[in-house]
Amino acid sequence: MKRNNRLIINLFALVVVLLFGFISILAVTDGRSGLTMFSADLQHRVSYAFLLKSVSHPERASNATVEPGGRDYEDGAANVVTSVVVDYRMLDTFGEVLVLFAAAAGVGLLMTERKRVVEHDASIVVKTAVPLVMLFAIITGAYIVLHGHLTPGGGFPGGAIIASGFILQFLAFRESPKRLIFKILESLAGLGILAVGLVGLFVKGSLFANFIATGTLGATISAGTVLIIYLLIGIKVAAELASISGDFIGGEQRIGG
Amino acid sequence: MNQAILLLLFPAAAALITPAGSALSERFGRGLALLSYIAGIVYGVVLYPQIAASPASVIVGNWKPPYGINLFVSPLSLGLVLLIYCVAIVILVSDFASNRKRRAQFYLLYSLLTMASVGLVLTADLFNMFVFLEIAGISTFALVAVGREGSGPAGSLRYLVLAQLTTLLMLAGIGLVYSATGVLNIASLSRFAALNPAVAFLAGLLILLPFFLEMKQFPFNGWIGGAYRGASPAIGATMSGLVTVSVAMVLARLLLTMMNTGSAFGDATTKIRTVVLVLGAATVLIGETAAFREKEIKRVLGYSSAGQMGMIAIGIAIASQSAVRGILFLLVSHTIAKVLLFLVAGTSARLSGSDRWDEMRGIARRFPLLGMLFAVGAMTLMGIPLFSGFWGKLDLIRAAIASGGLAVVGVVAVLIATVVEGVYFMKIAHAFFEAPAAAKSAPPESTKQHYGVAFLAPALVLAAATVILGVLPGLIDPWLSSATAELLHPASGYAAHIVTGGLQ
Amino acid sequence: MVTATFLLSAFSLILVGIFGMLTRKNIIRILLAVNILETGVNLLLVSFGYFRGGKAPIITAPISASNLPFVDPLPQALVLTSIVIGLGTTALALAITLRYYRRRRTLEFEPDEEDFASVEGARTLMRDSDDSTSVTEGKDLHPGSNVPSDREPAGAKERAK
Amino acid sequence: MEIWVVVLGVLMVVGAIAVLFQRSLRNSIITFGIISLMSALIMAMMKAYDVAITEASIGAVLTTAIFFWSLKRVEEDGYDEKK
Amino acid sequence: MSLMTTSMLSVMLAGLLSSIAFRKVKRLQWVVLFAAAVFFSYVAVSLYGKWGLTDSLNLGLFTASFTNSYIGWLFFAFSSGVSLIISIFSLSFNDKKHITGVAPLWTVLLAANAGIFFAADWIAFLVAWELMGWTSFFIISHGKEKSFQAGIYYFALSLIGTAALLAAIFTIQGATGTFAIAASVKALLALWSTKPGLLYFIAILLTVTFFAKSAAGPFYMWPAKAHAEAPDDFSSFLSGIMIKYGVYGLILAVIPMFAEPGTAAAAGTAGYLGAAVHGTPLYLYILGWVAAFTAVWATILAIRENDMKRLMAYSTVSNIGFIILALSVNTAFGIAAAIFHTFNHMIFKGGIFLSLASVKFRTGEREMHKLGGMAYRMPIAFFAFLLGIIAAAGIPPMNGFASKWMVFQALFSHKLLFLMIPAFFASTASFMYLYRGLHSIYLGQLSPRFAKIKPAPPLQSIAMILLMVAMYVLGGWPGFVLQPVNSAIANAGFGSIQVSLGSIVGTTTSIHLTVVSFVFLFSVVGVFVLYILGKRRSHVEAMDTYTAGETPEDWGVTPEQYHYAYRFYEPWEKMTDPLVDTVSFERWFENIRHNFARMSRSIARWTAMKRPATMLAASAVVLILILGVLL
Repeated sequence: MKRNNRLIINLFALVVVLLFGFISILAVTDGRSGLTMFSADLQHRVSYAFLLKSVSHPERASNATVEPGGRDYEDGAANVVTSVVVDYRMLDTFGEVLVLFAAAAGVGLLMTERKRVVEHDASIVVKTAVPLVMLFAIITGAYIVLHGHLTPGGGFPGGAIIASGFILQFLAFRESPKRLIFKILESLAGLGILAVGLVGLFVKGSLFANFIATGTLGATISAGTVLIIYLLIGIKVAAELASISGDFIGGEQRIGG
Repeated sequence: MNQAILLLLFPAAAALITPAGSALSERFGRGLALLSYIAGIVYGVVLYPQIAASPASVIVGNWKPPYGINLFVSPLSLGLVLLIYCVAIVILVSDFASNRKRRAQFYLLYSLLTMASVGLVLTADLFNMFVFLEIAGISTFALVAVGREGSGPAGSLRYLVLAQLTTLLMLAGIGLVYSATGVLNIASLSRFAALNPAVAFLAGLLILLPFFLEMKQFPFNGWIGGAYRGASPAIGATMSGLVTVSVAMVLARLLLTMMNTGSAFGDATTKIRTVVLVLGAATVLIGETAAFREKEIKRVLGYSSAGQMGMIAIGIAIASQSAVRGILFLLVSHTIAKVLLFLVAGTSARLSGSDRWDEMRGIARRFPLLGMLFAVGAMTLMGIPLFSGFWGKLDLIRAAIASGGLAVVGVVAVLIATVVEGVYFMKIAHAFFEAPAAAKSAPPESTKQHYGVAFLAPALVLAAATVILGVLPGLIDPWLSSATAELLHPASGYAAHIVTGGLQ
Repeated sequence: MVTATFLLSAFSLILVGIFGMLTRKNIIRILLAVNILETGVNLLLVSFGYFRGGKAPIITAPISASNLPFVDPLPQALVLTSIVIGLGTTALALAITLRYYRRRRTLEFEPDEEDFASVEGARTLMRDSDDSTSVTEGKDLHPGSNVPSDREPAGAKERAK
Repeated sequence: MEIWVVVLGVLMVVGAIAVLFQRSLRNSIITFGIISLMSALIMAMMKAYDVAITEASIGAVLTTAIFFWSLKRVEEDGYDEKK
Repeated sequence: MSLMTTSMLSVMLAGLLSSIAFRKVKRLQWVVLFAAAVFFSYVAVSLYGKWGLTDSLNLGLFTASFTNSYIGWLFFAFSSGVSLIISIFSLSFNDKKHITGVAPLWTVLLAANAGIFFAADWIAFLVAWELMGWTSFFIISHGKEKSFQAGIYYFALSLIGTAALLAAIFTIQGATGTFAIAASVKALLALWSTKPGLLYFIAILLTVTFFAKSAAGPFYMWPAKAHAEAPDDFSSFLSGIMIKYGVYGLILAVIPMFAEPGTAAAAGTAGYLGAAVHGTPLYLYILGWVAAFTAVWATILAIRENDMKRLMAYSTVSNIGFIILALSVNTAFGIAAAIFHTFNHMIFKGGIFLSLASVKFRTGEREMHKLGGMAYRMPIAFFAFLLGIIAAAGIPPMNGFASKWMVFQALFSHKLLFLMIPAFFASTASFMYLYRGLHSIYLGQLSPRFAKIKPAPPLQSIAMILLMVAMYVLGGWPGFVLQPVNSAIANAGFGSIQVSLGSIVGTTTSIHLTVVSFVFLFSVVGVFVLYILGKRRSHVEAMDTYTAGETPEDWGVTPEQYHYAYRFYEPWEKMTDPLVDTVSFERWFENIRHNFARMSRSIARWTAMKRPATMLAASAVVLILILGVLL
């Protein structure tokens, strides 16, 4: 009876899903006039101006040229994705940071203090290997963070990698991570991001406006605030992911909140 | 004028400071949150005159729309932002009366929720809207989950699953719109070349889904019962008072400004509006019906707010001058009344030790003010003269009958709902005032305790507000008319203010 | 062709995710389905930004309006955001799930008891679990002790159905 | 390369279905991790390197890990998926 | 801001303030109520003659405007007079033992009363109407479990009425473009040629509203509950005044919609063009039948009642039937008759309920068979009741006779003989229940329980005496009311009738009521003299007569069962049982409510099930998509 019931539900859901897919495909391949999927090619998207770094003067985009080594573009990141994430659509990224922040806080609020059940101690190999791995991870993460404006990567994956180093350390050694340090770190990093934005607001008249010379495209120290913000994001993300994982792994002392 | 973005940043800053600050003292979070809201109110009030003179499009990072993200600060949005802040203050203060030992993260999340609601009201970019929606969602899930020991997580999970489904579909819809038009900006979409009708319908519907969910529209309101049972009264008040303001505003923005004939959505608009109208009518009926037999007071309020949101959806779908004016009025009065009712519900639950209204009999005999406040709130929702709900309902019904057609279904639904709502609210009010029988005497330990000033002050303020609005609805008429004009005539106001040149 | 494949795989992932959310009972599985759905949506967005023969949007050679051999960077930025958001949501959802399990001793959505318990006299005390004191009294960890006593009628009713 | 795209896409869908229908939660979680790795690969094919890295580090590793940890905690609290 | 608006607002404010200020000393609240009634009577006096005085209140989104129309003023004046008398009564009724906290609400209700009669546009009317609705609800269910059942019943019906009113108002506004009552009705009259369907729709909506309020037709059952459970002094207000709002509404909006061509009401428009029966518009003819049914049905039910307040409530309903019957004739004479009977009913039913209230005040009993012989202890209450039922039964020389005579004359005028049969039946059968009340409560043997009760307190007696005087005077000199009424209906364009101070000229014959009343007066005086001169007869205590000294308690028989009033009309009840069982709107409404509750339960339960929420959402999306994309 019950099993047969489940079968019916599955079939119904299957029908629903297939209908959904069918209708959606029908909709996007509809023959009537008007813009359809992909009817906007690169020239007709906002990214056109992003790629040519001519957002402040979109009318000049058609005859603008961008080359490595060029100076003082409106945005100095060679990696256009980074320039979109951290510069052109910075408010989204700020919100994203806040989402992660909220998630960390929520997990901290919901997770209750609890001692891990430990079957046996970690082996000597692990104990010796982990610090090295951790160091390696942190260095890699830092590299990814700091080159976010030149090469793929940036604050989020870099932060995640740094966090994974810390996670390894939690797993290997049972000493509880310093929650307070993480808290203060994420607070300060977040406030730093906000501060950069506010400086932009009061110096350049708009939040997150780039108030530092963007320098030469492709240089390590370039792209103005992008570098700073990505660094702060890296720190914040690392701290948050570490504290979230710490909460899940358990065995730590709750401090503060 | 770009400083206006500070409206958004006050609570964000408060939230960011909290973790470090709470290391110093437990009280830190609450004080900071309240402080930031007050700062927001002060700044908004200071800002209002010049905004009323000329609405401002706040750009971020000096990237002008449609390329960059921008917020639109107009009398409409600024007024609602002020409303949100006031409601947030009221709720936090009254929550202090019920539970003095909140942890810092609670206030952190609450500040984030407030910020997200403000952002939803202000933003003029689709993806940015999605981000704010997610912030609001995540903080709401967490806050609901820490509500009541037993049913908090259950309700929160039901809510979360549905919400994730809808928000992710919305993201797909946004992607579809972007790949078809190449812009994400609402204003430029509102005067873009027309999409293919089918694509427009698909994308428009997908984008509207999460707002249906947050507005508890019919097929998406399976979560109400669980979430409202689980949530603590303060969070219930937030869900149906604070979040709904921004969500209803966004729905109006999308459905009236972004989707009108002449916008990218072209002819699909009428179809989408029909869908919204039908769903709204169904929601009104089903919400009120579900509330009719409900014994748990918070859920009664939750279902009734589903009904009210249905009315607002109907008004938005009708999209005529007086309809929009009516629903804006209805929105304001519903927020005031529903928050008031939740405060009363929480307090009487605390005093009677149960959150079922049939076990609160005679509580108003011991605390007469409690009963009076409940009656005021209930009659505001029922739309009874001398209380503010009446005028909004009047305008809405007039608009619906005037527009005729399918809207008449909405009228019938609203009228039936009024009767049902009246009956169950009066049932509860009477149960409050009823002379307690010997059997149902109140638990002895609760006879001594009393509602503190932390409950009384905000509740009285709200009651005064609804009565004043009910007697002199003309007070907010200038605001209403400007807001209505902004929503209904985007080409002249909204789009013209935001998009200067750019892709077409 | 390639784009079509991208789109199709992404889209079918979305469908599978929805199917999972609709049919699975185990909460952790439902959350996995949510994540699948999210992966699908991300793929969809990225493939919306993909152009045949486009290069990664990193400026290594001079470009101008005439030669823009790039894929669209904007959807990638959006997806970057949505991935992180997804992580946050998942973490929170799992935390809630753990709390749910500690109360209900099950990983499945159950019908709300109080809806099925008899209307009269089912007295539910308001308890705000969110006090500064640690929530973990031993009772919560051991099944049976404080597991809501109002579950039996629900279970019975459910089985009867 | 197109053939690889097709193969990966099919594999992902199959894996997704497997995630839903496998009997043990542990396997489903592992399968999910593999899926998101594959999606990272596809994103790399779509020249979205940033996304690929992020998906690989956050989507694949961390999400899967969190799923694992919570499954572990539930099991320590006495959850048994057999019954 | 003229006296109309200011008086309403100030009284409303006074009521709200008194609720807060005098929470501890409730007596003062009643004093405030009395003051409000006095004030309104003064307003009524000072507004006399200032017809057409208008006044509007700008509320920003809408404006509510008021005017002092002649008919409205008449209703207002009478209602304030009666409520003044009732408030005098209440002053002494609400002593330590019987006090209730409803006075502030009642004060607000007085303001709403004024608002209804002064309203010049639909918005003002609606506001006053709703105000009246919820205040009276709170008064009726004054925090008692049982009375709440009655109250919520009343409130649900009046909410239905209000919903219909809302729909009607905005339909009217859409059709005519104005909110002003008189103007919109005029404009509607012009539409008979183009869209009669719309007009019938509006008429039906308005009729539902006003019937629901004045308990006509299918809504006959709320007064019995509400009157029985309301505070005793309030039920006389309820039955005397509030139930007449529906009548006023009919006169205000529904009847004019059917003005015949050529009458002053139809001036400037074609007037009603639809079908007519005996010169009565079809719709009104149907209303007339509904009213006749109401009168008969209420009479049948009243005869079955043993609870004195319920009995009188049903008698009120049957009188409402008479009034609407007279209205439905749609002639000047009929409308005059209706208004006159309305005012008479205010007076005598107010008197009857006041006397019942003072009986209950002393004895605390509502079942009639437990009472008896009250005439010996409470003479003034007895006389109030006696004259009241004489009036209610339409026997000269009381005022009820004049108005009932007019009603029948009105029916004659259009040869509506088939409508007169139920009317006659109702009017004749009303003797049965009225006499039952008189006999069971006041005559017969005084039950030993109440051997020592005191007569009604002075203030109550004063109130009752005032009403008695009014009954007699209006019975002998109807002109006092009929002449103003005549000019009022002429003013409203219904034409006019011929009345003098003492005589009425009907359609078939004319009657000189002063003579009648003097004849009756002298004969009553003569009988009384004979009674005085005749030899005294000894008074026998109860029970002594037929228990031969035994104590019936020994056989487990209570003294009440020896009272004649126990199962007074048993054969009648047996006779009508099948009828009452088959035709019970009450049960039908109850079924609706019950099914609705079940539906609500199942919805709430269903959303809390395991999966359906998500499932439903997804499938709904698909459905919508299919509808939107394919179609």
